[in-house]
Amino acid sequence: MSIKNNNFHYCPNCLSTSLRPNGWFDKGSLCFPCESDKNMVFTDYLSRVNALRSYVSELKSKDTANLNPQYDCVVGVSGGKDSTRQALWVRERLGMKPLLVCVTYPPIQSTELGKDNLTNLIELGFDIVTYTPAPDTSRKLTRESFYNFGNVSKATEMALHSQVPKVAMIENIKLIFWGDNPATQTGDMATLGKNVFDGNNLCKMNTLTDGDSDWILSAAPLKSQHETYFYPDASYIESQGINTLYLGPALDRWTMVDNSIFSILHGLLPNNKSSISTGDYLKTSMLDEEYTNINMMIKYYKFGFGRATDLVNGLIRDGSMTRKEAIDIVEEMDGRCSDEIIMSFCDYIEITVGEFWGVVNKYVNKDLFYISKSQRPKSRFKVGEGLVS
Amino acid sequence: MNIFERQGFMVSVLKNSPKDDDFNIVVLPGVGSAGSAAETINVKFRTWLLERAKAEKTIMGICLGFQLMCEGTEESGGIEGLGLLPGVCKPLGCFENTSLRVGWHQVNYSGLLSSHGSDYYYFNHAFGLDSNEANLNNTDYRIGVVENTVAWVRNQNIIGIQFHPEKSQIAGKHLIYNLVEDK
Amino acid sequence: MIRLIGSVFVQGDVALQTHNFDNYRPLGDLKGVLEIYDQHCVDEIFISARLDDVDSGPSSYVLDSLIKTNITTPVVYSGGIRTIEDVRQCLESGVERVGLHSLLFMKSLLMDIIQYIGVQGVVAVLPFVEKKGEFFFYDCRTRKVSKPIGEIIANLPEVVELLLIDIKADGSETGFSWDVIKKCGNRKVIIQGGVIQEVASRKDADILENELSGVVIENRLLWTECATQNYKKNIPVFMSR
Amino acid sequence: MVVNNKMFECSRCLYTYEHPFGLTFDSNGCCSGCLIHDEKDTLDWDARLNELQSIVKPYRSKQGNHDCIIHIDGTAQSYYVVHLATEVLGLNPLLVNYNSHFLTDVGIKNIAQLITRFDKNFYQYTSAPSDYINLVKHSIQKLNSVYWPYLAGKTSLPYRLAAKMKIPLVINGACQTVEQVGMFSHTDNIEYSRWYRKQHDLLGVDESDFLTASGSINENLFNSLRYPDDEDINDIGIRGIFLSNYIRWDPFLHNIEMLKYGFTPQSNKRSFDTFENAGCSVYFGMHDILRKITCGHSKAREHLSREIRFGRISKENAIIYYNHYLKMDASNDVNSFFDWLQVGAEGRYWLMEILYKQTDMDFLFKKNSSSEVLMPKIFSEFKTSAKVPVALFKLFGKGI
Repeated sequence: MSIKNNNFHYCPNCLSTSLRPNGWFDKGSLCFPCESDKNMVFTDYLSRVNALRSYVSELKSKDTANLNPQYDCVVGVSGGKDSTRQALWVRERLGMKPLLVCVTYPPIQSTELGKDNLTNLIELGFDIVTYTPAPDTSRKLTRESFYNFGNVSKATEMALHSQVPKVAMIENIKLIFWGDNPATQTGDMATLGKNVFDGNNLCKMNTLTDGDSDWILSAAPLKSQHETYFYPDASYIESQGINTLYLGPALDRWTMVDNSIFSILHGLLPNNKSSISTGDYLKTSMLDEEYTNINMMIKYYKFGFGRATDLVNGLIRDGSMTRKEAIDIVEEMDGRCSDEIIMSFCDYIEITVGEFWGVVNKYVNKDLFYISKSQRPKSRFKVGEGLVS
Repeated sequence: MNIFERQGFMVSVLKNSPKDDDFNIVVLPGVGSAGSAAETINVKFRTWLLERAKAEKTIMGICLGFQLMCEGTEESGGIEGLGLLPGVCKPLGCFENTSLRVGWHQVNYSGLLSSHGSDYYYFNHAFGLDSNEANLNNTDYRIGVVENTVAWVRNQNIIGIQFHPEKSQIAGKHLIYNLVEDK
Repeated sequence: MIRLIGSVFVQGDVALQTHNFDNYRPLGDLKGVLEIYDQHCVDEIFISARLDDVDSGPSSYVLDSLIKTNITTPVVYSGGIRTIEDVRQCLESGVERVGLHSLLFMKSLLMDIIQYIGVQGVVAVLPFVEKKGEFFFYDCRTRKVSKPIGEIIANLPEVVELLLIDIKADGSETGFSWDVIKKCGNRKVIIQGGVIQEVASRKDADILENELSGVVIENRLLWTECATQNYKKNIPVFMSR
Repeated sequence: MVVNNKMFECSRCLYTYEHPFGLTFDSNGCCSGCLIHDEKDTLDWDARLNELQSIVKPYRSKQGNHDCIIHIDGTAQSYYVVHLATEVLGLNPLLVNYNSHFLTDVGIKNIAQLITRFDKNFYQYTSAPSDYINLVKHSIQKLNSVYWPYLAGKTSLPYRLAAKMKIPLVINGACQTVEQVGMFSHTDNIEYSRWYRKQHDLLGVDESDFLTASGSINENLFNSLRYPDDEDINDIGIRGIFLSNYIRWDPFLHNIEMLKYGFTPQSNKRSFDTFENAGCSVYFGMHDILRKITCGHSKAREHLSREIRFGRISKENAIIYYNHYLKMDASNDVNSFFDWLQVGAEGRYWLMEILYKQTDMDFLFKKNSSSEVLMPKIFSEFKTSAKVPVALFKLFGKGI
């Protein structure tokens, strides 16, 4: 995956790089999120809330036949900061009764902290269906997706997205809410739908599409094992009259920081590990398992930006941080992931640390990093500016 | 007849003719033999029921109650009925090839109820009204039959039912509910 | 069409399953049995009670249970009925027909009861035991066999419906002695005890309908989910309403 | 034999006429439970297993779909049922659980271990704690049971999912009415049904008549306790089979066997059996106390009767053990239950004193040190090795 040097450049406003999948922008021009932010002359979020309300009631009026009498909608949750905020917003602001659906990690991979946060969430007064894909199969697929895509959580993400609508069908609930619209939040163009709320194209989200599925079929031969990972056929979902909506567009200040504050105030327990070890500046992400931190690191090696960049970009756009301050944070945080986490992951999928770096190095962008065998790559670029020649 | 109560209707069981009659519907239940039931009715209720019928208020007889609304029945050595409905009930053997009808039969209730259709109801009787009785062909009377037997007969507010809606599970519940609601 | 009749046996204040009218198994609360029979639309329910005390009259447990439930399925009750007053009690509790057993031998009382309730309200309960081709009446209380069944039937009023119970086959799926039906002339007959398998397998449905008006299925209706509906669906002589 | 003396006790085991399922006795005063138990030594269990195999054959999936549903609760029996379904019957079950809210850390660990060890998908429904507590409160008032909501949930969830996911086979372990009181013969092949559920699992009250007019529960709540309609059941042909009818059921030995899958027994004061219902916070605590108060017997009587029938304990000794376990205190469990229920000290005393006519409050609420009774080795060794739960009433946990 080698690229021309001059293809790597920064958004002049935030710290997005041009290498984000489905997020290409020309040198000197703004990245998609900043662009859309700029063109968004004025966003009347309150009117968006009303728009969402009426859109929902319009959808509800469509079919009232054999609806679940107990629940109005499904909210896909992890127990983390975003889902805590989504669940409460749907109940209190939309006045709906949601059934929460959580696709959980295998017990061995999950953390007690995550379970405590999930408990805290439903103690706020929610019913929940928790679905745990066959744990050992899940472990095998984590290994596969790491080897095939340099992505430790591709499989588990697929399970998360594809099981929620299946549970909705089982429970006869026709409305599904997700938080962010990946298109507006991360510039994943493929999933833009009819309107800002429309998420019926979720099945197109890149983690769900790129690459064929043989790697899954080989590691999970039984139908009961692999069907967990495949998003139901879009036409089937439509035939079931199921609609998927994003809340993000209706929520002002829907940011990592705001969601963290909100959920902490509602009982969320933050990470007890240091940010340096997880690379998570806010200590409120990936609380239910910690291997995804590895993804953030690899993403950094692939595209030259990590989670800290995503965080500060948001802060820059809503004006609560200067690009200068942002650069310092990114310099310190991006790409962090402690050896402890990496070793635990290696034990989990039964490989050596050497093998681990061997795989990671395949995905490192050689134009952005110097690599040396079974060691952490070293950066060749200056955050916010570009390659140092 | 707690089936009526379960349908949400107010029910009072009359031991004697009431002073004032504000009932939407009066039901003559029907378990037992003519002899025993007839005397109660004749002694205690006859005049009141006849007045009520004249006042065009609804009276419904079920099984034996229905037979006693006819001119009479040959059961228990011959008994005079209220004469609210024509004909005399005879042993089934006289007009059917069986002398006892126990079990479920499909009956068309179009005309008994405002709605049209048919359903299965439970019969249990050895006497009954021959559907070929001449004076039933009078257009005032709408009837439903099983074989040659009158399953139900209705003349405006006078309703006779040979089968047991109160023993006919869901079908019976529906019938009773609609009978009281239609009136 | 032949009636599919669900049966339940009662002793003291528990519902029981019987095997050969002798070996009893607990079944729990009568109300629950009645309600599921009603919900699954059996054509009739046959409740027979064994009374500890001969003169106690009909089982108060049964009559109370009947009053408490809101079932609308016709009920045949048998057990402990000795007087017209007993019959009246039964009718008041919602019993549609009474099964008479010991009383069949008290001709005048029998006739009085028929006079009181009407002939359609009476079922002659005739448990029998087969001994070398002959069929003998079995007295449930004394547990002794007495007269030949044919003799007893001959003395009964023409129209009364008969319930023939094969004691040896009671509680089983098969084993009913079909020849006993020959003893019944052209009367209406209900049979119980090891009948269901034959009824299911008999091809000559019409013949079956001529000689039978009802079939009692003991115990089995409770052993599998929706058993009643499935019998009705799969056995043509039964009416699936 | 005619019995109407409530205290009448079986000549072989410890059961009395008052057993909630009902019990009959033969002319020797031997209870129907013991009589049916004798089948365990007379039936040809190989033939029975073959019959079971032929029953499940048509359901067995070719494409590796889920072909049956099993409700698991992390107890040793759920291990054994999953073991039979997968290893012996070659089925591919979907594991489901209706969260009892009564799990201990041991129970959570056992569930996590079970789904991991057998590598099966796991579907768990958990209702909001406030709603669930409300259900339990109504259940106590109506039925003197803390358990009805869980029983209603665990007996409806697998069948509701069977209907929605079109997986017609539901597999249950022991048929308690056969195992305990001999309500049916093993060869009757009794299967699960609406009647069975209401009569024997739900104390005669199902979700349709639990809520009285005065009940303060949102009726929608009962949707998650709903057993499917006859239409759904017939359309999909749902069957719930009991394995204990086809396999010589010996819970204690089977449960010990489950240690090989990593099952962890949980210590409990009020019985010697640390396997059955291990992982529950109330089963040998509040639930057992209420059982004793309202049904007149404690779980230990069932365990001991079972062991008498299997000939591992004599009736004489069983009586000694039983009297011992009756005296064992469950104060810790009882108190923590009321804490969970949010009923304070005065309230719990009132309930026990006024409602349940209890006099010995110290026994119920105060820790009282009582020595262990010496039992045959086979039991005592697991009694001591069992794990003491550190967390009660846990909803979720990592487990392993």
